[in-house]
Amino acid sequence: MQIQVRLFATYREIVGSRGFTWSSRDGLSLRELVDGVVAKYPRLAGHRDTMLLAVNHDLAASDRILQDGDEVALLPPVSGGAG
Amino acid sequence: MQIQVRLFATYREIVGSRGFTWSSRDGLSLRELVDGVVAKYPRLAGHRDTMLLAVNHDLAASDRILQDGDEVALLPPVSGGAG
Amino acid sequence: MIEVRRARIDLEAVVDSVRRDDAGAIVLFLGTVRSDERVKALDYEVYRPMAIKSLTALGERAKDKFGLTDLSIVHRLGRVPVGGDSVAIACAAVHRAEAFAACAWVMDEVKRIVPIWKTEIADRPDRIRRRR
Amino acid sequence: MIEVRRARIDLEAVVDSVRRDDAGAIVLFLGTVRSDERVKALDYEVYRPMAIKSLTALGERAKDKFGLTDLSIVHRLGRVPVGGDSVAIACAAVHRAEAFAACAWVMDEVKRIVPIWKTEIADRPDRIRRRR
Repeated sequence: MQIQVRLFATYREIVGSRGFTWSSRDGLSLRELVDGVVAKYPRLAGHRDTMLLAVNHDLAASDRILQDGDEVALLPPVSGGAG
Repeated sequence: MQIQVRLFATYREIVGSRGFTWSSRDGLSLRELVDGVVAKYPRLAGHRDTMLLAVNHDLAASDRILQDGDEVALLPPVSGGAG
Repeated sequence: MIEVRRARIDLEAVVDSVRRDDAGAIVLFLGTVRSDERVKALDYEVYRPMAIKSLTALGERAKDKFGLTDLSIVHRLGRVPVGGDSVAIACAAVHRAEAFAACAWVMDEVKRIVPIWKTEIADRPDRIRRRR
Repeated sequence: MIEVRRARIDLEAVVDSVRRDDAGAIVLFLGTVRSDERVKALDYEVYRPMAIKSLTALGERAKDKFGLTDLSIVHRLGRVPVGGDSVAIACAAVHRAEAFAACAWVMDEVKRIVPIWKTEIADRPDRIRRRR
Protein backbone atom coordinates (compact mmCIF):
# COMPACT_ATOMS: atom_id res chain seq x y z
CA MET A 1 0.00 0.00 0.00
CA GLN A 2 0.99 3.67 -0.37
CA ILE A 3 1.09 6.24 2.46
CA GLN A 4 1.48 9.98 1.86
CA VAL A 5 3.92 11.39 4.44
CA ARG A 6 3.87 15.16 5.19
CA LEU A 7 6.63 17.05 7.00
CA PHE A 8 6.56 20.52 8.57
CA ALA A 9 8.90 23.18 9.95
CA THR A 10 12.03 21.62 11.53
CA TYR A 11 11.28 18.15 10.12
CA ARG A 12 10.82 19.56 6.62
CA GLU A 13 14.21 21.25 6.93
CA ILE A 14 15.93 18.12 8.26
CA VAL A 15 14.55 15.92 5.50
CA GLY A 16 14.82 18.65 2.87
CA SER A 17 11.34 17.94 1.54
CA ARG A 18 7.67 18.69 2.29
CA GLY A 19 6.89 14.99 2.06
CA PHE A 20 7.02 11.80 0.06
CA THR A 21 5.13 8.62 -0.70
CA TRP A 22 6.00 5.62 1.49
CA SER A 23 5.36 2.15 0.08
CA SER A 24 4.86 -0.77 2.46
CA ARG A 25 3.10 -4.05 3.16
CA ASP A 26 -0.51 -3.92 4.36
CA GLY A 27 -1.21 -3.70 8.11
CA LEU A 28 1.63 -1.25 8.87
CA SER A 29 1.16 0.62 12.15
CA LEU A 30 1.86 4.33 12.54
CA ARG A 31 4.75 3.50 14.90
CA GLU A 32 6.30 1.18 12.30
CA LEU A 33 6.01 3.89 9.66
CA VAL A 34 7.76 6.42 11.91
CA ASP A 35 10.47 3.83 12.72
CA GLY A 36 11.06 3.43 9.00
CA VAL A 37 11.16 7.18 8.33
CA VAL A 38 13.54 7.80 11.26
CA ALA A 39 15.80 4.96 10.08
CA LYS A 40 15.99 6.63 6.68
CA TYR A 41 16.52 10.15 8.14
CA PRO A 42 18.47 9.55 11.39
CA ARG A 43 18.57 13.29 12.25
CA LEU A 44 14.83 12.99 13.09
CA ALA A 45 15.64 10.53 15.92
CA GLY A 46 16.28 13.23 18.52
CA HIS A 47 12.79 14.64 17.85
CA ARG A 48 10.76 11.47 18.45
CA ASP A 49 9.82 12.35 22.06
CA THR A 50 8.13 15.61 21.08
CA MET A 51 6.77 14.50 17.69
CA LEU A 52 2.99 14.58 17.22
CA LEU A 53 1.40 12.31 14.65
CA ALA A 54 -1.70 12.90 12.56
CA VAL A 55 -3.55 10.63 10.17
CA ASN A 56 -5.91 12.27 7.68
CA HIS A 57 -5.82 15.61 9.61
CA ASP A 58 -6.57 14.18 13.05
CA LEU A 59 -4.08 13.40 15.80
CA ALA A 60 -3.54 9.64 16.01
CA ALA A 61 -1.99 7.19 18.46
CA SER A 62 1.07 5.27 17.30
CA ASP A 63 -0.68 1.89 17.37
CA ARG A 64 -3.04 3.08 14.63
CA ILE A 65 -3.05 0.64 11.69
CA LEU A 66 -2.65 2.54 8.44
CA GLN A 67 -4.74 2.13 5.29
CA ASP A 68 -3.73 2.53 1.68
CA GLY A 69 -3.92 6.23 0.72
CA ASP A 70 -3.70 7.57 4.29
CA GLU A 71 -2.04 10.98 4.76
CA VAL A 72 0.34 10.84 7.72
CA ALA A 73 1.81 14.09 9.09
CA LEU A 74 4.85 14.31 11.36
CA LEU A 75 4.31 17.47 13.43
CA PRO A 76 6.91 19.34 15.50
CA PRO A 77 5.58 21.07 18.64
CA VAL A 78 3.21 23.80 17.43
CA SER A 79 3.85 27.52 17.97
CA GLY A 80 0.95 29.54 16.60
CA GLY A 81 0.04 33.00 17.84
CA ALA A 82 2.48 35.86 18.17
CA GLY A 83 5.00 36.82 20.85
CA MET B 1 -20.91 82.76 48.29
CA GLN B 2 -22.25 81.03 45.19
CA ILE B 3 -22.14 77.28 44.50
CA GLN B 4 -22.96 75.75 41.11
CA VAL B 5 -25.08 72.64 41.65
CA ARG B 6 -25.25 70.01 38.86
CA LEU B 7 -27.87 67.25 38.65
CA PHE B 8 -27.89 64.09 36.53
CA ALA B 9 -30.20 61.29 35.38
CA THR B 10 -32.89 60.52 38.02
CA TYR B 11 -32.05 63.62 40.08
CA ARG B 12 -32.29 65.86 37.03
CA GLU B 13 -35.73 64.40 36.32
CA ILE B 14 -36.91 64.80 39.93
CA VAL B 15 -35.79 68.42 40.14
CA GLY B 16 -36.74 69.17 36.53
CA SER B 17 -33.44 70.95 35.86
CA ARG B 18 -29.79 70.26 35.01
CA GLY B 19 -28.71 72.47 37.87
CA PHE B 20 -28.85 75.84 39.57
CA THR B 21 -26.83 78.34 41.56
CA TRP B 22 -27.05 78.02 45.35
CA SER B 23 -26.33 81.11 47.44
CA SER B 24 -25.19 80.69 51.02
CA ARG B 25 -23.03 82.01 53.85
CA ASP B 26 -19.30 81.22 53.76
CA GLY B 27 -18.04 78.00 55.39
CA LEU B 28 -20.92 75.82 54.19
CA SER B 29 -20.11 72.10 54.21
CA LEU B 30 -21.08 69.74 51.43
CA ARG B 31 -23.46 67.95 53.83
CA GLU B 32 -25.19 71.24 54.68
CA LEU B 33 -25.58 72.04 51.00
CA VAL B 34 -27.18 68.64 50.31
CA ASP B 35 -29.46 69.10 53.36
CA GLY B 36 -30.60 72.41 51.88
CA VAL B 37 -31.16 70.98 48.39
CA VAL B 38 -33.09 67.97 49.76
CA ALA B 39 -35.21 70.26 51.92
CA LYS B 40 -36.11 72.23 48.81
CA TYR B 41 -36.72 69.09 46.67
CA PRO B 42 -38.07 66.50 49.15
CA ARG B 43 -38.40 63.80 46.48
CA LEU B 44 -34.58 63.56 46.55
CA ALA B 45 -34.69 62.41 50.20
CA GLY B 46 -35.14 58.70 49.36
CA HIS B 47 -31.95 58.84 47.26
CA ARG B 48 -29.56 60.18 49.90
CA ASP B 49 -28.15 56.78 50.86
CA THR B 50 -26.95 56.00 47.33
CA MET B 51 -26.06 59.56 46.30
CA LEU B 52 -22.42 60.24 45.36
CA LEU B 53 -21.05 63.75 45.69
CA ALA B 54 -18.40 65.47 43.62
CA VAL B 55 -16.75 68.85 44.01
CA ASN B 56 -14.99 70.30 40.97
CA HIS B 57 -15.11 66.91 39.15
CA ASP B 58 -13.68 64.82 42.00
CA LEU B 59 -15.59 62.67 44.47
CA ALA B 60 -15.73 64.43 47.84
CA ALA B 61 -16.62 63.54 51.42
CA SER B 62 -19.63 65.26 52.94
CA ASP B 63 -17.58 67.17 55.55
CA ARG B 64 -15.81 69.05 52.76
CA ILE B 65 -16.04 72.84 53.28
CA LEU B 66 -17.15 74.54 50.07
CA GLN B 67 -15.56 77.58 48.47
CA ASP B 68 -17.16 80.33 46.43
CA GLY B 69 -17.50 79.19 42.81
CA ASP B 70 -17.26 75.44 43.53
CA GLU B 71 -19.13 73.10 41.19
CA VAL B 72 -20.99 70.47 43.20
CA ALA B 73 -22.52 67.47 41.41
CA LEU B 74 -25.17 65.17 42.89
CA LEU B 75 -24.61 61.80 41.22
CA PRO B 76 -27.01 58.86 41.13
CA PRO B 77 -25.36 55.41 41.07
CA VAL B 78 -23.49 55.19 37.76
CA SER B 79 -24.39 52.73 35.02
CA GLY B 80 -21.94 53.04 32.13
CA GLY B 81 -21.18 50.25 29.70
CA ALA B 82 -23.78 48.22 27.86
CA GLY B 83 -25.93 45.22 28.88
CA MET C 1 -7.07 57.82 23.68
CA ILE C 2 -9.67 58.78 26.29
CA GLU C 3 -12.90 59.92 24.69
CA VAL C 4 -16.60 60.44 25.32
CA ARG C 5 -18.30 60.89 21.98
CA ARG C 6 -21.66 61.13 20.31
CA ALA C 7 -20.52 59.54 17.03
CA ARG C 8 -20.13 55.84 16.33
CA ILE C 9 -16.93 54.24 17.71
CA ASP C 10 -14.27 53.50 15.07
CA LEU C 11 -12.80 50.17 16.23
CA GLU C 12 -9.84 50.28 13.90
CA ALA C 13 -8.90 53.72 15.27
CA VAL C 14 -9.23 52.54 18.88
CA VAL C 15 -7.01 49.50 18.25
CA ASP C 16 -4.48 51.55 16.26
CA SER C 17 -4.26 54.05 19.13
CA VAL C 18 -2.65 51.38 21.37
CA ARG C 19 -0.38 49.72 18.80
CA ARG C 20 3.31 49.80 19.62
CA ASP C 21 6.13 47.59 18.38
CA ASP C 22 6.92 46.39 21.88
CA ALA C 23 3.38 45.05 22.48
CA GLY C 24 2.66 41.42 21.64
CA ALA C 25 -1.02 41.39 22.64
CA ILE C 26 -3.98 43.70 22.26
CA VAL C 27 -7.34 42.97 23.88
CA LEU C 28 -10.33 45.00 22.74
CA PHE C 29 -13.55 44.89 24.73
CA LEU C 30 -16.80 46.12 23.17
CA GLY C 31 -19.95 46.60 25.19
CA THR C 32 -22.87 46.43 22.79
CA VAL C 33 -26.55 47.23 23.28
CA ARG C 34 -28.34 43.91 23.65
CA SER C 35 -31.81 43.42 22.26
CA ASP C 36 -34.66 42.99 24.65
CA GLU C 37 -38.31 42.66 23.71
CA ARG C 38 -38.99 46.12 25.07
CA VAL C 39 -35.83 48.05 24.19
CA LYS C 40 -34.78 49.60 20.92
CA ALA C 41 -31.90 51.77 22.16
CA LEU C 42 -30.02 53.05 25.19
CA ASP C 43 -29.52 56.71 25.90
CA TYR C 44 -26.29 57.70 27.68
CA GLU C 45 -26.00 60.79 29.85
CA VAL C 46 -22.48 61.82 30.85
CA TYR C 47 -21.03 64.36 33.28
CA ARG C 48 -18.35 65.06 30.74
CA PRO C 49 -15.52 66.87 32.56
CA MET C 50 -15.67 64.47 35.51
CA ALA C 51 -15.99 61.45 33.22
CA ILE C 52 -12.89 62.46 31.23
CA LYS C 53 -10.96 63.09 34.46
CA SER C 54 -12.11 59.78 35.92
CA LEU C 55 -11.37 57.76 32.73
CA THR C 56 -7.92 59.36 32.44
CA ALA C 57 -7.07 58.49 36.05
CA LEU C 58 -8.45 54.98 35.56
CA GLY C 59 -6.28 54.51 32.48
CA GLU C 60 -3.16 55.56 34.39
CA ARG C 61 -4.02 53.21 37.28
CA ALA C 62 -4.52 50.32 34.85
CA LYS C 63 -1.20 50.96 33.08
CA ASP C 64 0.62 50.90 36.44
CA LYS C 65 -1.27 47.96 37.92
CA PHE C 66 -0.92 45.66 34.89
CA GLY C 67 2.20 47.07 33.22
CA LEU C 68 0.36 47.90 30.00
CA THR C 69 2.23 49.45 27.11
CA ASP C 70 -0.89 51.51 26.30
CA LEU C 71 -4.65 51.74 26.82
CA SER C 72 -7.64 53.53 25.26
CA ILE C 73 -11.20 53.99 26.48
CA VAL C 74 -14.00 55.40 24.33
CA HIS C 75 -17.57 55.70 25.62
CA ARG C 76 -20.65 56.79 23.70
CA LEU C 77 -22.92 59.62 24.74
CA GLY C 78 -26.54 59.98 23.60
CA ARG C 79 -28.60 57.41 21.73
CA VAL C 80 -27.08 53.99 20.87
CA PRO C 81 -29.35 51.55 19.00
CA VAL C 82 -29.57 47.79 19.62
CA GLY C 83 -26.42 46.18 18.21
CA GLY C 84 -24.40 49.40 18.56
CA ASP C 85 -21.20 49.73 20.58
CA SER C 86 -21.54 51.74 23.81
CA VAL C 87 -18.00 51.40 25.01
CA ALA C 88 -14.65 50.25 23.64
CA ILE C 89 -11.61 49.49 25.80
CA ALA C 90 -8.30 48.52 24.19
CA CYS C 91 -5.37 47.28 26.29
CA ALA C 92 -1.94 46.51 24.86
CA ALA C 93 0.77 44.62 26.73
CA VAL C 94 3.92 42.66 26.11
CA HIS C 95 2.09 39.42 26.98
CA ARG C 96 -1.57 38.51 26.70
CA ALA C 97 -2.36 37.64 30.34
CA GLU C 98 -1.88 41.27 31.41
CA ALA C 99 -3.90 42.61 28.48
CA PHE C 100 -6.87 40.33 29.29
CA ALA C 101 -6.77 41.03 33.03
CA ALA C 102 -6.47 44.79 32.56
CA CYS C 103 -9.30 45.01 30.03
CA ALA C 104 -11.74 43.13 32.30
CA TRP C 105 -10.69 45.20 35.32
CA VAL C 106 -11.06 48.53 33.49
CA MET C 107 -14.58 47.64 32.34
CA ASP C 108 -15.58 46.77 35.93
CA GLU C 109 -14.17 50.11 37.09
CA VAL C 110 -15.94 52.07 34.34
CA LYS C 111 -19.26 50.64 35.55
CA ARG C 112 -18.38 51.37 39.16
CA ILE C 113 -16.96 54.88 39.21
CA VAL C 114 -17.34 56.82 35.94
CA PRO C 115 -20.27 59.31 35.95
CA ILE C 116 -22.26 57.88 33.05
CA TRP C 117 -25.92 56.88 33.27
CA LYS C 118 -28.07 54.98 30.82
CA THR C 119 -31.78 55.07 30.16
CA GLU C 120 -33.62 52.42 28.15
CA ILE C 121 -35.51 53.76 25.18
CA ALA C 122 -38.55 51.52 24.77
CA ASP C 123 -40.22 50.44 21.56
CA ARG C 124 -43.24 52.23 23.06
CA PRO C 125 -42.54 55.72 24.43
CA ASP C 126 -44.65 55.13 27.58
CA ARG C 127 -42.23 52.44 28.69
CA ILE C 128 -38.95 54.34 29.14
CA ARG C 129 -37.10 53.20 32.23
CA ARG C 130 -33.67 53.60 33.73
CA ARG C 131 -31.40 50.56 33.66
CA ARG C 132 -28.41 49.84 35.89
CA MET D 1 -15.49 32.76 10.63
CA ILE D 2 -12.60 30.30 10.74
CA GLU D 3 -9.77 31.33 8.44
CA VAL D 4 -6.09 30.86 7.73
CA ARG D 5 -4.99 33.60 5.37
CA ARG D 6 -1.97 35.17 3.77
CA ALA D 7 -3.51 38.68 3.61
CA ARG D 8 -3.67 41.22 6.42
CA ILE D 9 -6.45 40.59 9.00
CA ASP D 10 -9.43 42.98 8.69
CA LEU D 11 -10.39 43.64 12.34
CA GLU D 12 -13.70 45.26 11.54
CA ALA D 13 -14.71 42.21 9.49
CA VAL D 14 -13.68 39.82 12.28
CA VAL D 15 -15.69 41.77 14.87
CA ASP D 16 -18.68 42.12 12.54
CA SER D 17 -18.66 38.36 11.94
CA VAL D 18 -19.64 37.74 15.59
CA ARG D 19 -22.13 40.60 16.05
CA ARG D 20 -25.63 39.53 17.00
CA ASP D 21 -28.39 41.50 18.69
CA ASP D 22 -28.50 39.11 21.63
CA ALA D 23 -24.81 39.63 22.48
CA GLY D 24 -23.90 42.32 24.99
CA ALA D 25 -20.13 41.83 24.94
CA ILE D 26 -17.48 41.18 22.31
CA VAL D 27 -13.85 40.52 23.21
CA LEU D 28 -11.28 40.66 20.42
CA PHE D 29 -7.79 39.34 21.01
CA LEU D 30 -4.96 40.30 18.66
CA GLY D 31 -1.59 38.62 18.78
CA THR D 32 0.91 41.01 17.21
CA VAL D 33 4.54 40.50 16.21
CA ARG D 34 6.66 42.13 18.88
CA SER D 35 9.89 43.88 18.03
CA ASP D 36 13.13 42.35 19.17
CA GLU D 37 16.59 43.61 18.38
CA ARG D 38 17.18 40.68 16.04
CA VAL D 39 13.77 40.14 14.47
CA LYS D 40 12.08 41.98 11.66
CA ALA D 41 9.22 39.52 10.94
CA LEU D 42 7.75 36.13 11.73
CA ASP D 43 7.05 33.54 9.09
CA TYR D 44 4.10 31.21 9.70
CA GLU D 45 3.88 27.73 8.25
CA VAL D 46 0.50 26.01 8.46
CA TYR D 47 -0.73 22.47 7.80
CA ARG D 48 -3.85 24.00 6.35
CA PRO D 49 -6.50 21.23 6.21
CA MET D 50 -5.66 20.04 9.71
CA ALA D 51 -5.46 23.61 11.05
CA ILE D 52 -8.91 24.45 9.67
CA LYS D 53 -10.35 21.23 11.11
CA SER D 54 -8.69 21.87 14.46
CA LEU D 55 -9.75 25.56 14.64
CA THR D 56 -13.32 24.65 13.71
CA ALA D 57 -13.51 21.98 16.43
CA LEU D 58 -11.92 24.39 18.92
CA GLY D 59 -14.52 27.03 18.08
CA GLU D 60 -17.35 24.59 18.69
CA ARG D 61 -15.84 23.48 22.01
CA ALA D 62 -15.49 27.12 23.11
CA LYS D 63 -19.10 27.94 22.22
CA ASP D 64 -20.33 24.99 24.28
CA LYS D 65 -17.97 25.50 27.20
CA PHE D 66 -18.61 29.23 27.64
CA GLY D 67 -22.08 29.61 26.10
CA LEU D 68 -20.86 32.04 23.45
CA THR D 69 -23.31 33.49 20.96
CA ASP D 70 -20.56 33.38 18.30
CA LEU D 71 -16.81 33.13 17.76
CA SER D 72 -14.28 33.77 14.96
CA ILE D 73 -10.63 32.82 14.63
CA VAL D 74 -8.35 34.13 11.88
CA HIS D 75 -4.65 33.22 11.72
CA ARG D 76 -2.04 34.54 9.33
CA LEU D 77 0.11 32.37 7.12
CA GLY D 78 3.46 33.47 5.62
CA ARG D 79 5.41 36.60 6.49
CA VAL D 80 4.08 39.00 9.19
CA PRO D 81 6.22 42.07 9.92
CA VAL D 82 6.87 43.56 13.37
CA GLY D 83 3.67 45.31 14.51
CA GLY D 84 1.46 43.13 12.29
CA ASP D 85 -1.39 40.96 13.59
CA SER D 86 -0.70 37.21 13.49
CA VAL D 87 -3.96 36.03 14.96
CA ALA D 88 -7.36 37.51 15.77
CA ILE D 89 -9.93 35.82 18.01
CA ALA D 90 -13.36 37.39 18.54
CA CYS D 91 -15.78 36.01 21.14
CA ALA D 92 -19.33 37.31 21.61
CA ALA D 93 -21.51 36.50 24.61
CA VAL D 94 -24.53 37.79 26.46
CA HIS D 95 -22.29 38.95 29.33
CA ARG D 96 -18.65 39.99 29.35
CA ALA D 97 -17.20 37.47 31.83
CA GLU D 98 -17.83 34.59 29.41
CA ALA D 99 -16.45 36.52 26.44
CA PHE D 100 -13.18 37.33 28.29
CA ALA D 101 -12.74 33.80 29.64
CA ALA D 102 -13.46 32.17 26.28
CA CYS D 103 -11.11 34.44 24.33
CA ALA D 104 -8.17 33.75 26.68
CA TRP D 105 -8.89 30.00 26.65
CA VAL D 106 -9.13 29.82 22.86
CA MET D 107 -5.77 31.58 22.45
CA ASP D 108 -4.13 29.10 24.86
CA GLU D 109 -5.61 26.21 22.87
CA VAL D 110 -4.49 27.66 19.52
CA LYS D 111 -0.91 27.70 20.81
CA ARG D 112 -1.27 24.19 22.21
CA ILE D 113 -2.95 22.13 19.49
CA VAL D 114 -3.28 23.90 16.12
CA PRO D 115 -0.62 22.84 13.55
CA ILE D 116 1.00 26.21 12.94
CA TRP D 117 4.72 26.93 13.30
CA LYS D 118 6.58 30.19 13.28
CA THR D 119 10.12 31.05 12.29
CA GLU D 120 11.85 34.30 13.18
CA ILE D 121 13.11 36.27 10.22
CA ALA D 122 16.21 38.07 11.38
CA ASP D 123 17.48 41.46 10.36
CA ARG D 124 20.55 39.50 9.21
CA PRO D 125 19.78 36.41 7.10
CA ASP D 126 22.42 34.28 8.88
CA ARG D 127 20.43 34.60 12.11
CA ILE D 128 17.11 32.93 11.23
CA ARG D 129 15.89 30.77 14.09
CA ARG D 130 12.72 29.02 15.06
CA ARG D 131 10.73 30.52 17.93
CA ARG D 132 8.23 28.70 20.15
